[in-house]
Amino acid sequence: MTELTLVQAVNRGLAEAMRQDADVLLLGEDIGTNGGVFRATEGLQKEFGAERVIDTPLSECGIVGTAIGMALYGLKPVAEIQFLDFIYPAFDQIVSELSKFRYRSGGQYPCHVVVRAPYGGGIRGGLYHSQSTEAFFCHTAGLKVVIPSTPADAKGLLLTAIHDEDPVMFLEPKRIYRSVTGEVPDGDYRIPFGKARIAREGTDLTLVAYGAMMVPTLAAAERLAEDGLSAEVIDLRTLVPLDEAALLASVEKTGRLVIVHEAARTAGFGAEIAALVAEKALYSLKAPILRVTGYDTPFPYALEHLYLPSEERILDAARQVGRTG
Amino acid sequence: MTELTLVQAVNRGLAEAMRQDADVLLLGEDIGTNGGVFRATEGLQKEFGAERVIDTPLSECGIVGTAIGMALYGLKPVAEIQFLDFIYPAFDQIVSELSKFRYRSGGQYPCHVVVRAPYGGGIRGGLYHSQSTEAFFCHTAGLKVVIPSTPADAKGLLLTAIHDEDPVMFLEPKRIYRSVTGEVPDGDYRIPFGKARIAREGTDLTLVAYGAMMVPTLAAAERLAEDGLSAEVIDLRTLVPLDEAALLASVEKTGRLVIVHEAARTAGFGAEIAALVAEKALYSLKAPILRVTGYDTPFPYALEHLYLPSEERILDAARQVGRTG
Amino acid sequence: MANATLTPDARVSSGEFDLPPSAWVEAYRTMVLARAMDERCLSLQRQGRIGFYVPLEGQEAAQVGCALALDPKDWVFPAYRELGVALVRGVPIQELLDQFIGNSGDRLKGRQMPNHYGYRAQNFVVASSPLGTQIPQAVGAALAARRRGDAVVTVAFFGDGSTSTNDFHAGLNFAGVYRSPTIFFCQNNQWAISMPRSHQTMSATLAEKAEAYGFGGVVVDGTDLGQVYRAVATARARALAGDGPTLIEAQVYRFGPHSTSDDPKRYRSDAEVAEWRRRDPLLRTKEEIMKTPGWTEAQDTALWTEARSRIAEAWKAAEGTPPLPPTSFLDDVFSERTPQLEHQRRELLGLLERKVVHE
Amino acid sequence: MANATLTPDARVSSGEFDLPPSAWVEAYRTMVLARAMDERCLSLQRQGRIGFYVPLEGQEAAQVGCALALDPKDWVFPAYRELGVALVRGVPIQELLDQFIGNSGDRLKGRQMPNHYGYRAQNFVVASSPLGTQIPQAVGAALAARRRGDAVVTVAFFGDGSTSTNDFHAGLNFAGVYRSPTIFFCQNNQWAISMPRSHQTMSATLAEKAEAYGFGGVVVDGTDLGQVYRAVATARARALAGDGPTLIEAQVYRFGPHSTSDDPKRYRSDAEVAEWRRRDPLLRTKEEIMKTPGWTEAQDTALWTEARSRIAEAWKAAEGTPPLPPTSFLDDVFSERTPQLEHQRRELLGLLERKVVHE
Ligand SMILES: Cc1ncc(C[n+]2csc(CCOP(=O)(O)OP(=O)(O)O)c2C)c(N)n1
Ligand SMILES: Cc1ncc(C[n+]2csc(CCOP(=O)(O)OP(=O)(O)O)c2C)c(N)n1
Ligand SMILES: [Mg+2]
Ligand SMILES: [Mg+2]
Repeated sequence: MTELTLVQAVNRGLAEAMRQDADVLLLGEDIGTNGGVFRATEGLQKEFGAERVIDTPLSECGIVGTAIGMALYGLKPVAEIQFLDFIYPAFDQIVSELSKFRYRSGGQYPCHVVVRAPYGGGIRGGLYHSQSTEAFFCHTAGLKVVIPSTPADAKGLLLTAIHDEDPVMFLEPKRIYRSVTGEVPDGDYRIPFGKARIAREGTDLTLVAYGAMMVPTLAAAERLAEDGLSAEVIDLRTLVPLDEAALLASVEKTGRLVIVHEAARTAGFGAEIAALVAEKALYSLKAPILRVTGYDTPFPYALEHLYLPSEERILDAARQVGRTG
Repeated sequence: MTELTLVQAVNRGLAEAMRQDADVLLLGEDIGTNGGVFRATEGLQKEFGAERVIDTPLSECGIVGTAIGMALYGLKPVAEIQFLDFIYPAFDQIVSELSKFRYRSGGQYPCHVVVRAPYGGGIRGGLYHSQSTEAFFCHTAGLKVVIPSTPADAKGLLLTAIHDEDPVMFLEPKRIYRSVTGEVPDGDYRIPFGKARIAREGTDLTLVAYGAMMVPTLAAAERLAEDGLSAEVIDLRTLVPLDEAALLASVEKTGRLVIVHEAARTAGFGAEIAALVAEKALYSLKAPILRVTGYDTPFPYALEHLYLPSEERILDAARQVGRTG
Repeated sequence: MANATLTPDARVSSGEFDLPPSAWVEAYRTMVLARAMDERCLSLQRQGRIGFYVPLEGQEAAQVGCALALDPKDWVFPAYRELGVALVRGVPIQELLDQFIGNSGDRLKGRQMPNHYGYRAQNFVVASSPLGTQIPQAVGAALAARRRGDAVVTVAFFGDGSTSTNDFHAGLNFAGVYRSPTIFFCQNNQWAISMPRSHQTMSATLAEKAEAYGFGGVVVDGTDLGQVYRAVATARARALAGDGPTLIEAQVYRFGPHSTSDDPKRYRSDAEVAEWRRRDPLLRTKEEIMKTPGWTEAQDTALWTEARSRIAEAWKAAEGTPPLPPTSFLDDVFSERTPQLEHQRRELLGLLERKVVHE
Repeated sequence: MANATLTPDARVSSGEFDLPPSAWVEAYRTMVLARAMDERCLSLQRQGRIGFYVPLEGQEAAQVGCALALDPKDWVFPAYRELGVALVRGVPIQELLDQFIGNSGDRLKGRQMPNHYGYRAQNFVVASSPLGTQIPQAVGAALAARRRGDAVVTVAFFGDGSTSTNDFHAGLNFAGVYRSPTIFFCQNNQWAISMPRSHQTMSATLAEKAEAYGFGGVVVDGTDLGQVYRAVATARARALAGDGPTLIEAQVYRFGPHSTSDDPKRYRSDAEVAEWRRRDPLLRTKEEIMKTPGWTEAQDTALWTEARSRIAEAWKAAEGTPPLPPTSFLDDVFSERTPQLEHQRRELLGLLERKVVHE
């Protein structure tokens, strides 16, 4: 066990995987000499060489397209997209190719690429260094979508991702890259996909969140406890596959649900969670399902503190739900 | 009034707009000499010349990027993407640029481009000529998303789109391009955005759909009437802006909701509708909200009849909902 | 473009990489088989027995010549028109016809439209419809092969129109930077559906676009089997020697429609087609072979008869093969079914059982 | 790359398009102002008073030379580093500093990070962060201008790294096909964050990439104000004469970090920086001006003093300007608020009123 920041845990996860398996290699912009603009790949080119930690030209299309070709041949590429906001030049390769290779070939061509990208707001990054568009990938059949919220999860989920056989979108909450630290097991360990983490047990209402939003959500749960409201907090960890069982079990117990994400509200992943519950646990519900989310605007710069869900906003929604029904 | 197919109505809408306003021009692949692979632009290059009906090189990125520049300068470009499945090379221009120009400039640069694209399955087009990924655009703040289901709506909504001041994704249900015909007003008329069409009034349950799915949905409503179940059928017409009022009023009346779309279920637009109702009309609900949708797979070829929602599947879900609660 | 000046590369004219005389008849046999497939499949599509078809007529020499210069270990990244390549690689026509129907014999399990196939055993990567995407993928596979120490080149196939795609730019640039052992084989068939080559891009040749990425491009007469073979064999040797990628522009003509959904009369003249038909690669190859002592018209006829009967037989088998199991379209999304997909599978089984939906 | 051979275009050396001697001092004044802005803003960022900054140090002559060759009617499509261009176009430094803070004086209403600005009145289109996207947009605007009969060119600004983007390929190809009156102004500052020009792409120059699209490219010494001006003025005249687009590669060097988030010591040597600093465009321009009879060191000092005090004054005003109204971030998504956005606005007002959130 070592105390690490989240971004250090990512770094250790990458190093661990590369030590284990010579087929694992990294490619992306500024990941080699520079160690990544967030230092997620710091030191790796030194340890593993420029053939395995590959600085690429400025083309996300090229990064993902090339990674796909490597994966088809049998390597295990991990592609870094510098910011999730810059993934769109590669969107065709991800949505049309990566997610569909296995399917369209009738299983002949598995295509296992891990695409890592820092996502989310709260770092004063404005429109193009803040977005949280995980819903795009969740809606694309054939992609697994992983979002860790603690250093231990970041490493354990990343190792699972790299050893998985399917394409994985691994979205890293850059806002808490350094602000969240925790004990991280040394060496190899895997956190399974599709198992949510019950970050806090409770009986009165359920709060569902993931990634950087776990911080204000847990803080809100703490405050609710002071009010005498016992909140269960679920950290989804993987959006695809989704731990429906944990979600439904919690709502069946509490009857009240608040969903938190920083992405825009309309057609965000919170809608899917609400829809599942409205189908499968409707009769348990004692109050309307509330979503505390980003607004339906592009991500703003100067007023991002108003755009982003905060502890206070989550608390407010939870109290509303807690009082109702 | 003239009896037209849906694709003819699109054609007349384009012609009407171009006659009215010399700033309207079209660009896309094979739209000129060839009249479009679905003939939506048939005859237009002849009438308006190659400067206004522009055949482009094979680059969706170039088509949308160029259209944006034209719109910034003051023209009213209508870009055709040959199939919605091929829009991803332009995704960055759409998601990062088109949708955000007005916002990021503080209102200085409106950017009014209409992007037309045939979407959806049922034409034996397999993975790449069948997709229905409207949810991507609905989740992108700054884009309006329009999907007509009748010839009269197609022309009237298209004219509204071309005269709107905002970017519009105009998705055309190619499966019913020719199979659905109807009376279409001659000349100019506009169907407002954000007003759903109550395609059929009813009291026992609400069916919500749009685009090509209106055909099986209305057929199912007919069959339900034979069962003695009175279904209200809502054709959303525009997903953004959404006619929440019509949706909620209907559910408050009927207490039962089935949502139909051909897109994959997870994080599809149906989730948003369910989430809205679970927040704002929860107490009216007498039964779980069901979604009849495509499956969470890429779009298949040989078995598309099983993948796509059919009259029978909608009927089955409606009966389930009708019986419950 | 019929009079386009071809710029044969000095390297290409050297004798070292000539298609051996013994291979010509086999090559011609494959070209005949490909042409006969076009003939038959266009007719099957008109009869509604297959849903769609993309003919390659006019491009046989380019495809066969290119494929013959490759080793079975090499990886092919095709577009949707590469029947000639598939045949040389040894993909059985049975597999192809099963794919066109999407029956239970289809190795792709009915997932894709006709012509969008792929066969792992033949290192023929599965094609998709979005244009150009295979180009950077071919670069990645080549780099992977090099990393593994395999003497393998990869070949990306694409058309003139596809040089305008994002992926062309990304792929060729990465190939230049990493000197990947990749051959970019562009069949310039003069049209991208209705867009003529002359309006697709303003460079004088497509081959010269390679220079923007720091490597060489060559133009070859794609109706000339020997010339194509030489160019590809040379590029392959260079790639394996560590001399990096090559862009080859094979100038050909698409005689038929873009696909069965297309009507070329809307955008091009019969005269243009007729002019190119005089350079029909099958005629040109046959002429070469006729020079072989002992080769007779009867042998030619026999080739056609053989091709047609092989296809007829395979088609019969394909039509007799049962359809896919109804839940099969829910497989292969992931290596294992997620709980959501398992749930949806049970949903579908229920619908089938209750006869809400039918196979 | 310090020794890169510059290939001055024949057209560029002709006297017709020389920067008039009278303009040099004004040009130099703007370059000094730009450099002083860098100096001040880097320090403001270190003090935490602005959040981020992108310096242009080293690229002043390229930007000012280019901008001076344009007409106010011409449209500029900048990236995030084009301060020199903005100043020549007449964007007030007050506007810029308000933008850097995102206060209520910011015409962009606090929507974007510092340096990502745009000003309609100056035909300076609003920049974004995704690289290259402005390139096809500039082509579209040029075609629109031509359609309207306006004698307007558009100029897309981008860096060496951005030549690898999808949009570079699409934009230049469309420009070639439609002969759009567009100038592609590539500031090759030798680095794309940590990626050196030499690994970005294997073409010998970036300018020659234009040939792949059927038009001309020129390399200029971007530290030489007069040379840049000539190249741009020539390209502009050609564009307006209907001779189509030009790609100009201005070879410069980024003296400072990529942005305030970057530490260039991680990837490049001090020696390399020092060598390029000898060609500091401000020094070179000053040397030219010193040849003007009557110009003194004191005048130079005065320019610096003037620049610094203008900035100090504007900064004071910017810091004194109130913040944006809290609901303003909900505006300008559409021309009119949709019911959903109206609802969300009321939600936010409620949160503010109940003090759940604070301005
Ligand atoms: C990204 C993308 N855009 C559009 C299409 C539709 N489309 C299919 S084939 C084709 C023309 C292709 O031309 P070319 O690359 O020359 O290949 P050819 O068909 O001539 O062999 C077009 C536009 C597509 N498949 N993918
Ligand atoms: C599509 C995209 N990918 C990555 C980035 C992150 N990024 C910002 S600037 C930069 C380097 C740009 O280099 P260049 O084009 O040479 O311009 P310069 O900064 O040197 O002026 C990168 C990689 C981005 N902004 N957009
Ligand atoms: Mg072609
Ligand atoms: Mg640069």
